Amino acid sequence: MNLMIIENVSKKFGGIAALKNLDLAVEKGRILGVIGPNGAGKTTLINVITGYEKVDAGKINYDGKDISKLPPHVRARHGIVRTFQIPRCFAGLTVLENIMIPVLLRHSRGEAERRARSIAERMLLGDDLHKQAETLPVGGLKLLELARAYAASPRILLLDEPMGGLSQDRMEPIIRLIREMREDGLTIILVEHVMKAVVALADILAVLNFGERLAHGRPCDVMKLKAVRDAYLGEGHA
Amino acid sequence: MDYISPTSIDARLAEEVALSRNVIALIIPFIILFPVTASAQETFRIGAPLPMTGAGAAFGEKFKKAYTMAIDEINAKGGVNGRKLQLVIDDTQAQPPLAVTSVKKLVTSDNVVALIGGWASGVALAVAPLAQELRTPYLLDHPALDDITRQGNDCVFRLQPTTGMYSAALEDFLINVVYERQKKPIKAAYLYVDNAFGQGVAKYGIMPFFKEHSDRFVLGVCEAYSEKALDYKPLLLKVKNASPDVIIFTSYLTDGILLGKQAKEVGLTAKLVSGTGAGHSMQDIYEKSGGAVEGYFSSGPWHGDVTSPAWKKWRGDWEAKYGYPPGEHEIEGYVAIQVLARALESVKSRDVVRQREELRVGLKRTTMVTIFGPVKFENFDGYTNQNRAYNLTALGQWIGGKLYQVWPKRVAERDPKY
Amino acid sequence: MLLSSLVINGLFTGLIYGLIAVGLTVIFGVMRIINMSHGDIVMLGMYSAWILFEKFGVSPYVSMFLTAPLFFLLGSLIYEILDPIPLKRREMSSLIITLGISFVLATSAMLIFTADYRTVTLPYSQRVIDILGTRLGYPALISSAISLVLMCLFRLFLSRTHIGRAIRATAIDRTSAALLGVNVKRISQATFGAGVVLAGLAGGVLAPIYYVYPFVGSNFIIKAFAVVVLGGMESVTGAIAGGLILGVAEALGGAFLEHSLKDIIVFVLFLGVLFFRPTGLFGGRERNR
Amino acid sequence: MKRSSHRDLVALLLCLGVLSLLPAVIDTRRMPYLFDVLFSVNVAVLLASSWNILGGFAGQVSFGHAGFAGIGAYAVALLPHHLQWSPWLSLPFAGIAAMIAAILVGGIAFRLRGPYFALSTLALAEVARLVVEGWRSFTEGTQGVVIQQKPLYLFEADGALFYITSLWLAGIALLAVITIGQSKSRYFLHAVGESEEAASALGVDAWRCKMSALLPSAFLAGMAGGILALHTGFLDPESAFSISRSVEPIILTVVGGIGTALGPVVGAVILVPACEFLRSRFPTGHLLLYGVLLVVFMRFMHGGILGMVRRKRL
Repeated sequence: MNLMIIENVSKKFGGIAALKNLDLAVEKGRILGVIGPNGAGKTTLINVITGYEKVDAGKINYDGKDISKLPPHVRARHGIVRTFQIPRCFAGLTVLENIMIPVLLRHSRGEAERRARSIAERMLLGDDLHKQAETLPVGGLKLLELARAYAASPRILLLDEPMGGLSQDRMEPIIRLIREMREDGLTIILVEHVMKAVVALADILAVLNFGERLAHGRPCDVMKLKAVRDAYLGEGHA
Repeated sequence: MDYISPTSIDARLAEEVALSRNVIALIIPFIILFPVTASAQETFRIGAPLPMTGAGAAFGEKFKKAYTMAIDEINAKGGVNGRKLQLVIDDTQAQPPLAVTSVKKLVTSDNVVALIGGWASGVALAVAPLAQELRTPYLLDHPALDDITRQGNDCVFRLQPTTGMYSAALEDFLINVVYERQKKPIKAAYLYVDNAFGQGVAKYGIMPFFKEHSDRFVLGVCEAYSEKALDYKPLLLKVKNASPDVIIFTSYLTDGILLGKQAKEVGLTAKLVSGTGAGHSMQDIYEKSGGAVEGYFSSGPWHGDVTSPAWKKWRGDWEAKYGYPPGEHEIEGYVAIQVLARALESVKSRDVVRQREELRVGLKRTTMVTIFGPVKFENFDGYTNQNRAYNLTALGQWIGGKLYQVWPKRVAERDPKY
Repeated sequence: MLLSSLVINGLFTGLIYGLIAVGLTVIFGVMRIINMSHGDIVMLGMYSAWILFEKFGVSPYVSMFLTAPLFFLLGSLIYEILDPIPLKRREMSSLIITLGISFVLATSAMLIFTADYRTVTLPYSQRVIDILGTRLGYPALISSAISLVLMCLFRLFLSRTHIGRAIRATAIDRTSAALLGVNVKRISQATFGAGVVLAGLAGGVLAPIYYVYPFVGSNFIIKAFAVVVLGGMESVTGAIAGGLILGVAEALGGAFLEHSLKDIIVFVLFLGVLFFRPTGLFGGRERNR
Repeated sequence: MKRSSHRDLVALLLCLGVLSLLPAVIDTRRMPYLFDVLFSVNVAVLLASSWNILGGFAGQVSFGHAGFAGIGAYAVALLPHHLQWSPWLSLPFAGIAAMIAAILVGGIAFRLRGPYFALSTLALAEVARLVVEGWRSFTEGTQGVVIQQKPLYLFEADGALFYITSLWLAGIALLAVITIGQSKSRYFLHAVGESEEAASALGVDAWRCKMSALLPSAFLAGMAGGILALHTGFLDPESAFSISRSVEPIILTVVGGIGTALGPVVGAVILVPACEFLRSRFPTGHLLLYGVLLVVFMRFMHGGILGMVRRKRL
């Protein structure tokens, strides 16, 4: 069953099309990997799904309902939660408090703190609970971004390059965490540049180019397509 | 709840409470000791809430000079009843809320026997009821808005005419000379500065006049303008478009300068252009507009017979002391101190509260002639303690860089160029 | 006829508004500092023009360039005060510091020059030229023309010279600029200096057409903010456009509304622009925090 | 959590109670100047705390609090003027009027971020001033309105009454600050202030959150303007909406420590008497000294006085 169906969505910025008649669907409990060269419309896709940009045309169906008119925080409350490519921690709050923010929307403070702690432990932030968030290194910030999103009790999680800018050994735990989330039944849309990670994680892979869907299918199949190799992998993988 | 994270907001709040408690505890003794009570005084202190900083500072400075000169002269002659006068200035920045605090400080902490000045009408409106409440005589020497002496405050005295009187000489001239010569309805335009002074002159002076004489005068463009604008040309173009015979301005100094210059620039002329005192009677307007106001009239409070020897001598003294010729502010301030000094002669007690009451009675009884005319505070037509004796305005004209009195005829220095 | 005169007038005044605002824009763009002392530096520019004119008879249009180095020095000194403050705190701290500097400058001017109003009356101050049926005084014309030239030169300086490009790089991203070998502190200091010089030049341009007194700065500061925001906070072109729009709006407002209410048009226009373009006319998309 | 908020409340009430007794110890009639300075401190605490709810907690720096204060002041001046009410009874309407204006301000300015927000609030305050100046038949325009400080039934409108009223208003402001400071919403406000996008991605309704800070902030600012106008007894648009009234709470809050709950109190208690002292001692030069004081202060204490609390933590 598809949890989210994107139908014929278009989005233009000042005459330049960022998304062009895009169709995509994610099945419940699966990971959809989205790849594409810079400017292919990946982040725009996340923005459109989470409500940060309004669609010019098309529909976004979530759990059977069209959500394309709802503001971001309402979508988030319905379980559509995103992360940002550049981590946006709440400076001035501790790591624990950062994670508490979404939990506080639903629970009392004591309960929120308890839950946030357990999420932090799980997300490998247990040692940094009382550090000021802005003092974390990049890797920590990426983890915090993920932990905070997870704390918002998502049904579908949209990850914008969760591994961007990380070294190999720092990626491993994140890959493991994402896989665990999937095993918990979470649906995930993963936008990522790091090929290895996407191939390792995604159930279905979509390739965007100039806002259009270039290919769609099982990762191993998609990677074999010539068009994909030309458009995206050309330099990096040749 | 059993644990509070050490950097959580609550913990921080607790620390803040502790820290601010210490800081405040440290400060409080200073605040309590703050107002210094003046020692028993051998002088008469006169409190002047004036704008010494901010946009009105130039005028605060003028009054400070005028008061200082008068007080120095009186003290040189031994003061009043053997006591010297002493001026205490407090900066109001021309802001009524600050003026209120200033006055409380002057009255209760500096123990002044009288209040003087205030410059702006808004300040005086706030100070007057307070002076009344504190039973301290307040002598106004410049704030002109009519309402100030219409509140029945017996501690509030006003030396100079009110805004409603400013334009009297001009109105007289318009009817008796301008209309008589043309013999058909005259088109007029009126621009006034949008502040208490401008609104006052418009409301109590110019507008009622044009309403009353609508058979002879047609008031076309009639607008309040903002005081600090950079460009008045749009406004002046609008006036030019209506091609009036008579243009009247009610302006302060800076706006008056720009209006004069820019009227030249857009080529705005009329048979008669007149200001209503204030900016247009100040020497500065001629020099700083580069002579653009040559030929302008100005109808304002009469500041004495400028041809009299006493006036000329005073003018000479002023120029010798400060290096520039005095204008309306300077003479108002100077005379105000003389009036206070005269009234202080009847003050005999040593207790400041009683001194104030004696001074109030003394002011009420004062009848004197100063260099700019007679002074007597009277109650009439809803005014209280308003000096009526010189309820007279004169029309001046800028001719060759000097403002000559040209109307009414009996005080004219020369004939108007019209 | 009246309309064309109003628009022409508005455009000429707008150029001067633009110049007043450019300095504010460039300082904000590069350092995210709102320089509250900007108006007072304009005031200093006017006083220096006045004093050189009174004492030595130097035309403000000449003296403004002679004193420019002093203003650069002043700007660099102010920056020295701000520099040690950590970036995260700088936005608010610098607001208070520049405000303090504004008090210091205005009061010092009062103690030095007294509170009297001063004007510069040039020999040709009453000469008038006719442009398309609109009469303009020589000083107004020259001031506007110099403003335009200065703004264009500054624009070219930013896009064509090495330092200019370094300034723009710093404005876009401090960290990356530093990585590319830009000495960010130097560039910031130079930018602050440049912003202050522009304010001083604006003072020189204003001196012959306005009056000066120690607290005159507050007359411009709100308008300057309006121009900066209209244009988009970081863009020099935006400041020019914002100035022109403000000038014309004010001229039309002053003629068709009551003059004292003309600013309502200005601010409603201002809010209207922001409503549709939340980052001003020429502002980019917001930078991520 | 409950216990600590309880304790703070008791401490606050105790403080207010003790300070309320001051007029019984010191005769206000003999020292009205002292009570005026204390009144100014109270109003400054009120205004700065109100600013702090929006600017400090929610990170929305406003340059337009003079607008709210001015509208509140005009409510106090015009209700008695047109309806012959007691000015004291119209005081609560100062807050309500400012709050109504705030709904409008939120609608327009909350679309904007950072400096754009700040400067648009400045513009809105200017619009409010111009409307008051232009609507002469209703507001008396630039000529201003005289407010009769009619006695409040049993009391006289003297220094003690103003002192105690302003004290309790400041107390209410502190109560609001502490309540918000200890509630969940302070976390949301902080989050929205740091990054609106990130907060709404987690389900926080940023607009409502900002509005929930703006409304009490505007209410308190309106009350500050109202009581100040009542105290002055006269109101004109220039002083009611003067930009310095927008700037003052920013100075007090930043010097006291931005983002802290009690910074504005510390800032007001130190700076207001200092400023008054300088003004009364140096009528012409006081702004110079005040300016130097601000520069030196912020140069060496960037986080403000209470900012030290945080620095220690880092």
